[in-house]
Amino acid sequence: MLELRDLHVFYGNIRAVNGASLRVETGELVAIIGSNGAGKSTTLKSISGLLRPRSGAIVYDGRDISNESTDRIVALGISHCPEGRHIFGRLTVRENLILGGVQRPAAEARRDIELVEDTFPRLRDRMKQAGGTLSGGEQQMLAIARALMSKPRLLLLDEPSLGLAPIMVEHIFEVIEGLKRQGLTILLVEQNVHHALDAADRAYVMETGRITFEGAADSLRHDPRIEQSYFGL
Amino acid sequence: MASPPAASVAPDPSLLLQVVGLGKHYRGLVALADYSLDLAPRTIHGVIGPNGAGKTTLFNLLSGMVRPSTGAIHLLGVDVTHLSAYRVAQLGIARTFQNIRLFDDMSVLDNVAVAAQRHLPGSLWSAMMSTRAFREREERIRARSAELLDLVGLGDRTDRLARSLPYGDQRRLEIARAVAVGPKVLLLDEPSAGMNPSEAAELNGLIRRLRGDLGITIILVAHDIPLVMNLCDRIQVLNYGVLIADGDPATVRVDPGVISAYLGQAKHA
Amino acid sequence: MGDYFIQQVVNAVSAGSLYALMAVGLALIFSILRLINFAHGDIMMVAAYLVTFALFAGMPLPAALVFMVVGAVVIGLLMERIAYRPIRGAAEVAMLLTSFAVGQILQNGTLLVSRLAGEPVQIAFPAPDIVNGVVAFGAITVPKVNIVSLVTGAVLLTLLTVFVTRTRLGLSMHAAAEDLPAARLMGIRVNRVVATAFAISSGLAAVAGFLYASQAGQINPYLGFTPVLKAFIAAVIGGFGSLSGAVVGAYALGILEVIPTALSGIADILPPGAVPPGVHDLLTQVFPSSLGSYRDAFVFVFLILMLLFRPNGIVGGGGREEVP
Amino acid sequence: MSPRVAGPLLSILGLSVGLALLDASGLAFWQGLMINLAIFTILVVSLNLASGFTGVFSLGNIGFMALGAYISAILTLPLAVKSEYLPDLPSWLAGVHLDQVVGPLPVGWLAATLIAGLLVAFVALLVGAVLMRLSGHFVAVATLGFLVIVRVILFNADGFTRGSRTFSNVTPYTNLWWAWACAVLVIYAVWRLKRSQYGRAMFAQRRDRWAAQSVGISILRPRLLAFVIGAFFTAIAGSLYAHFITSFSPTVFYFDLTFRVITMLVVGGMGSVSGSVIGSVVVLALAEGLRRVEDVTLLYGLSGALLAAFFIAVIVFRPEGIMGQREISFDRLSTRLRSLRGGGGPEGPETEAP
Repeated sequence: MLELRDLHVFYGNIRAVNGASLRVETGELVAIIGSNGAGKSTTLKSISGLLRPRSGAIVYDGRDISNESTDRIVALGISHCPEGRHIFGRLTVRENLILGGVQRPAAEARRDIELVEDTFPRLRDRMKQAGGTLSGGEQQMLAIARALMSKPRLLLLDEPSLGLAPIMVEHIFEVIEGLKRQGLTILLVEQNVHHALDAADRAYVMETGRITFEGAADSLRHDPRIEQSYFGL
Repeated sequence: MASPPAASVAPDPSLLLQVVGLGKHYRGLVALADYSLDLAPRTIHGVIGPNGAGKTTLFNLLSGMVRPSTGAIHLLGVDVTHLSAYRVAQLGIARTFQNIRLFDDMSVLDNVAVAAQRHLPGSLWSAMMSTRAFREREERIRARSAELLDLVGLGDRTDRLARSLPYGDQRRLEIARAVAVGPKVLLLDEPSAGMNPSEAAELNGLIRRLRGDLGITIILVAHDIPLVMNLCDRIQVLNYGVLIADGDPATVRVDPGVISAYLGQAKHA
Repeated sequence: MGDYFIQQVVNAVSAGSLYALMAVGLALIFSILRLINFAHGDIMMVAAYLVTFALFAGMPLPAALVFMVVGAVVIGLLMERIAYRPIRGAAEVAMLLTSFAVGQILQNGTLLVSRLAGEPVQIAFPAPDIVNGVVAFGAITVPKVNIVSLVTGAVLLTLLTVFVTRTRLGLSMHAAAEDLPAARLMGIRVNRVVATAFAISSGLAAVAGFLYASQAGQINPYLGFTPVLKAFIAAVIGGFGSLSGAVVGAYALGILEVIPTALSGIADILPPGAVPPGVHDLLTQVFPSSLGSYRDAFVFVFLILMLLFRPNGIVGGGGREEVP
Repeated sequence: MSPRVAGPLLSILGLSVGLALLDASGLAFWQGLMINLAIFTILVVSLNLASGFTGVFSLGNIGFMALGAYISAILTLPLAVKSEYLPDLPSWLAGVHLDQVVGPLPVGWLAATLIAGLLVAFVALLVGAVLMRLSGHFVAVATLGFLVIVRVILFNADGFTRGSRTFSNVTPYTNLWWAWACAVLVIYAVWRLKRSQYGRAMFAQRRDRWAAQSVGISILRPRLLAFVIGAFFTAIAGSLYAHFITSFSPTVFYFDLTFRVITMLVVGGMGSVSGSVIGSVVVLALAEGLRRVEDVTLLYGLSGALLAAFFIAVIVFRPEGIMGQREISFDRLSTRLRSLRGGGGPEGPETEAP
């Protein structure tokens, strides 16, 4: 479904991604793990068109989308739930959700808000509340719900557990696994290695802008190279 | 939040840097809480922790760029808690930045000279009229700057624009600039980020020389845990803005709390 | 005496309505692009010329007004497309200077066209009856244009509020202003949102230009300078970038401006014997009758104080601390 | 002699010969244009110091020019004219007449110019201590506010300025030589300042305020220094202008002039002293040329619109201006010339990094 070929991305003259290649098959949950500054978020940002790669290809459904604008990429069915949640704090929960479905017919999107309420019951009571007044965990749920409002075929999830209390992290991962069971393809960036490997089918390990190794999540779980990639020898 | 009682403890002038009960919160969000540190001269001190743990906040507080909500910072017994950032630098706490902040459109030499010049003040009139005294002073500033650039291995590119340097060189230039301030304490924020293994190895040697040859005390924040383990005399670990471990590298390395802070708790089946 | 003050309050409120129409347009653009569009005042000026020429050509008033608004919107869109889009995201000062240049083009262009049409630099504004003359309420007389400003201001600002809060395009605008990258991730077309903002802003400027010209009685290519400064001050007082702030700031400015005028020569307005002679002399000295002519200086000193001590305005809360 | 010394000396020699020829030629139009160029050059170089070096964009500098012009004009007015022309002056000022001339030296005027410069610098110190704390476009608009305040005061201080009426009877002291002597001095001082610790501090805090603070440089001090020195020089340009044009009113010192000077600065390059000189020449030439077209075709407004369009084109296509922050380097210029003469040799721009 998605394939990155030898992707290079720069911030100014700072190299952030240095020749990354990876694949995501339909229906898979693929995780990218690795320590901070490895280039994981940058990879997602180039898939969703927020950053232009300097070279390499991003192939989605057989076509290169590396030069498409973000609104086209959303229209093609890729939705990106960014690190740090980035919900619109001064808008209400409902308005945030409406914006998530901004490209779809209004009536259809409005019906979907009800579906989302079923998946995220905690948001139901807070529809009229400003997004900025939600707790961190609720904001993360809103961010995921909002990303789902565009009816994506591929969801890019960036650090959904960041800064959340352990109990909330558990809950978020239950939601993610639920989405996977419904057949959604997900590319997950996560620094919480244990949770990521529990949820994922396969995982890529990224270090200083490169994919250093990959494998099935089960086989990676006890792989000493993972701890090594964080702590060194 | 009221200042904790700890802040009123009398400063100990024998310590180089003494931090008591330091905290910062933004609208209820705690970035750093009750951080303390007694730093002896000529140590290399490491601070690690996962993303968002409060490491950069700590550096911003120590360098005076962010006002603390609680606590106090004393440098050689002098209270620097509420001084402006440039005063803190003048008194002897210099730093580098996680996302390199050079003076991009100035030459490599000028990047260092701008920090070195403070020790050789001159008059405005002599500068505008370019008197002999002015020219001699400029010569001394340039010589001192070139010396520091040699130290970090950039002696052969003094005339290049800072922005034209490769990433690893930019990091080293930033270190040279901070050293030119003449610091007692040097805060290094992710100095090895974006470096390749051989550059990182050189950096290791450079940091040791800063301490050994120049006698500068260093606080090091890094994600590169091997570097920290290798270099530091003592390591503190932050998570969610709170100190969760404090000790020598061998102890911290096997602390189960530290490992789970990085890798996350294993899920209970 | 009481009438005098009521009169001043009415002046303050109607001036506030006019400033609100302008300040909201300015704040709308600023909130999305971080651009202080100084050419906003020149859009007002161009609109005043458009309606003038339309009336000279014999168009009926409603048609002339529509022509004016449409013309201003078209010019606003062209301005965005040609001058502002290429420098989107540039340094804020570069954007500000560009807007000055755009203003110069509009001024000189208008001068050129007006000269070619055989008109003098200064034209008497053909204010229609609806904004011409005064209405008397007892001892108080209020210029009609003030009443029209008040009503138009209320209606347009209400419509704008409905648009911004109830439509998806309006919400998109809000989203783009709050967090541009996140707005892009929603699939919002930023170019469309920006164009809409310029269209609305220019339309509001056109209406403000008509009212401003009716009040002034005369138009010339340079009339936009003072009002755009006022609109800017209003926006700063309220808290730049927030629409409600701009409205609050506009009325605050209206009141603020009246103060020096109201106080100038106040000693002479007081009925004889109302205060002891000593106080009378003091008032004469502190508030001389020439005080009113220092109004603009007074307002700018206030602006500078606001920028220094409350840069987020009276509506905005404590701003986020800047961190390296 | 090294090209670094010889270059500037030769330039000054060339300028002097040119001025002498022009002075002898009796071409009044060209003489006037050259005086204008000198005044604009001072204005642009000063604005460059205050804004280009520090990144704090000031739109209020023309206010300093206005103050300089009025102060020196009032101070130099001969007694006879003064009592009749400005009858409401307070007594301490009414008796001052700096109109003494010793030999070829108008010492009274020179003293008045210096006094104007110092007074304006003091005003700038007060204003700057408040405004230089702001940043970005807010400081631009706040300084514009200062310009408006100066204008309101000039209009209302009838006793000193004759209000909105034209202030005339100013003695025409300014000539080619004085104008260019001042211009060369200002260019030299600002050029030296750029390469000093003061200049480095200004550029450093412009580029990155956090990095600057991290090496012990305050934000306020370099900004304030640049603002005050810039105001001093701008006031001198004001005095030159007043004694060149000999009659003026407050309307001159307003937004159009501000915008003209900014155009010159941006076209030349913010941060480059030689760029400011080039920008002044280019824009003044362009404006003069377009004005002639306007006079012939009677398309009034054309020149202003085209100049503004040119300005936008520069910002869009070459935002760093002609020179960016670089300076003309006589060293490289001479190497280039030598290599041209010798044939071949390394090609390279005759500029050096700041």
